[in-house]
Amino acid sequence: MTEEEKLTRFNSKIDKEEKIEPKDWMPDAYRKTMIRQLSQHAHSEVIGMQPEGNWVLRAPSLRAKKILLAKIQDEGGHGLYLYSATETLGIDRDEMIQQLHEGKAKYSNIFNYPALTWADIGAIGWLVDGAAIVNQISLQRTSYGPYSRGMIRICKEESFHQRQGYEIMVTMMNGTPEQKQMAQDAMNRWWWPSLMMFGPPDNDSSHTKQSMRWKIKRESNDVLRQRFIDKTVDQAHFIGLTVPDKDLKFNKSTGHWDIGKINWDEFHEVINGNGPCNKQRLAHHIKVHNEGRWVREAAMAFAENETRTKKELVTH
Amino acid sequence: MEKKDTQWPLWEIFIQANPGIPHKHVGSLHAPDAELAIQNARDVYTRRNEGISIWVVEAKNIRASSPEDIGSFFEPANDKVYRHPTFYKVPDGVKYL
Amino acid sequence: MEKKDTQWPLWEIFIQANPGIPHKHVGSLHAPDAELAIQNARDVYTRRNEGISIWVVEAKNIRASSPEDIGSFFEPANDKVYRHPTFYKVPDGVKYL
Amino acid sequence: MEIHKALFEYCLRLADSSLILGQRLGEWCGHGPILEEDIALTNISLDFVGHATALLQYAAKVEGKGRTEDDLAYHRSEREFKNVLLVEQPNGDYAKTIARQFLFDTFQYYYYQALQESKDETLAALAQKSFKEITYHLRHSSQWVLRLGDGTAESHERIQNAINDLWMFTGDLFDMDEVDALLIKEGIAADPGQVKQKWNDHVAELFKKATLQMPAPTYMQRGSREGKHTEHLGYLLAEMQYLPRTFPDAKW
Repeated sequence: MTEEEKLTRFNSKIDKEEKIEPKDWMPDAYRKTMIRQLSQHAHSEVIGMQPEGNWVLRAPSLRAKKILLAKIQDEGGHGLYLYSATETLGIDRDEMIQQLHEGKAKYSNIFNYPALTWADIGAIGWLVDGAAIVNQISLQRTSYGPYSRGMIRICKEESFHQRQGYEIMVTMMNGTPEQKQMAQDAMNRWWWPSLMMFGPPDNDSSHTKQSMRWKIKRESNDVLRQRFIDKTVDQAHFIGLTVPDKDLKFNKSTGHWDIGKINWDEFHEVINGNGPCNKQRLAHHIKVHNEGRWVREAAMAFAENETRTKKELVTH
Repeated sequence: MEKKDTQWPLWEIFIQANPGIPHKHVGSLHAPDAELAIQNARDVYTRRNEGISIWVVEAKNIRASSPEDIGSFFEPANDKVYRHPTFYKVPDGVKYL
Repeated sequence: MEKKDTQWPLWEIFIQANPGIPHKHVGSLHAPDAELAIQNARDVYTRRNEGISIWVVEAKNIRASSPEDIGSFFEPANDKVYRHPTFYKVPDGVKYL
Repeated sequence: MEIHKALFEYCLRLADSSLILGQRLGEWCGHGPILEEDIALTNISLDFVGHATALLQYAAKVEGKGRTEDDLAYHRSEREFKNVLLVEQPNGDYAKTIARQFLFDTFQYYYYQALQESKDETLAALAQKSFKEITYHLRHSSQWVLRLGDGTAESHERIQNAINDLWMFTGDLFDMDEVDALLIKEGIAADPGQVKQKWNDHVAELFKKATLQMPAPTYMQRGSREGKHTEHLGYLLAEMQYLPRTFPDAKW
């Protein structure tokens, strides 16, 4: 088969909504785009463990502690599924971690904001996970098989993440005056960054067109953002939270909520490394990685030790 | 050359019937090497014309959890109900959650 | 001798959801050996009672058919006589830990 | 001392050990040496926080003053906590955490095995459920003691040091007082005396396989039954109890 025929065959599979699998022929650009997006998604899940990690040891009840532990664990697990999906494209996890540490690979900007109070844990679960879920439901139909399968598993597991976040906000809004104030404060700090999670507006997003052609990305940034806004504004009003946007208005003719201007300058600042926690998140990841090196080596040495086969492996 | 095929190693066969779905174990067969295992698997297991991708693994390379571990391995997950959305009370009337 | 730090070898993980149905590929993970691969698979892939049995295979021990030979490999099955594979049972070749 | 007072104390001892160790293991969340192990340790932490919740609920019921598991977990001070000294020791490096885990898992394995026969139905049922989780915990920590002991020179040294440092807290596991004596006579509590030899043999056997030394007999620290702890516990509680202590009338 000539390159031409392979490309035509590849494009026809995409058009027929057939999945591309690891051993299929694919254009280099498709593989590169896939590796970039998939590894960034994996890094985001793992870095995303840090802000909530701030509060797991200070969770205010045993129930809340178990829920947050289980949620952060899921994020680690989701990162692992996505690293595993990325590895089917021919890059191994060592290399992906090195790219992250050298600043060559990115992670989702939202985790460069600090989790300052317990109400932030509610806001992160409800708004940040809520935005991620809107994006990930759409990605279940992505054209690359392993990514699609990963998204299906992640969406199933993620469904409790948003509900537990909203439940915290409900509890806070039914609590003491300090709890109400803490919840509104968290809403004020997380609302706009969550909208930015969907990426720049369609007319300004370099990757979107090609990704849509290859059905890696199925819907545009603005479409997904609007879906999230329409779902979330009513949820906020329902429990007495104010959306921090004076221009917020329900548009009867379109049936959508219109919002004020997003501060894209702040978005670009944070993307370029000037957010409150950019340095801290990466430094933490590098430190933990380096501290684990001797453990990883010990386990490998044990496995490679030829005498291993003679010694009977006791389990307990 | 009638080498009894049971002297050949045992291979476990996994088939991905269509793109998009995971490989599933379909059975095992004897073959002298991977190439022939794939060929044989094609004949034995894709007779009904399913089988877009075949994985073959020598049985000795598969390690399994043992049946008597089921209690300590898998039952602890049962009581972690907070991992399921239904565990969370959301005020009725709230949509999309 | 400078040990090269790695994320450990790659293992493919297969989970059996219920007795009598085939093991299905769920994804991969990294582990230094089979014992930890099985433990890690339990923690990573059965957090929500998805399984009662785990198989692990080091990725390098899997041989896969390649799609280029799909043409010769799978098309001919169309014209073959129609026949069903036997009922699935766990093969005895699989070693339990 | 009458039985229901002894039972309340006894439940706190079992609960606090699980709670404090669950908190220590929670510190590894997002800090594991590799993602797979991060997820594994969090699972173990979840098991322990789950045990603690069930045991504190039962303790509150036995006490009969309308307290909840959260009251007991978040509104007691250091001197009122009854966890064994071993579990409050700081995580240190991964070898310290694994050594602490293995020494405690081995104890829990034989102790909860016996507790399954308790005449107290709640404790017996709880022990049966927990025993499955403890069996897995022991498998996990045993495999890691083997890998660190018989891995590289560095890992061997780190885990040997960890074992030597923690050894003086293992005696406290088998300490007994009138609460133990009374409840053992009643067939409610398991007898640490029955467990000590099995524990010692089990630990010795695995250390041998892992090319590690059993520490020489040493003066054992004790006092957890009277709420006498090490300085580490106070900092752990200050962090864990922060929110309910700061907003006492808030509901979470």
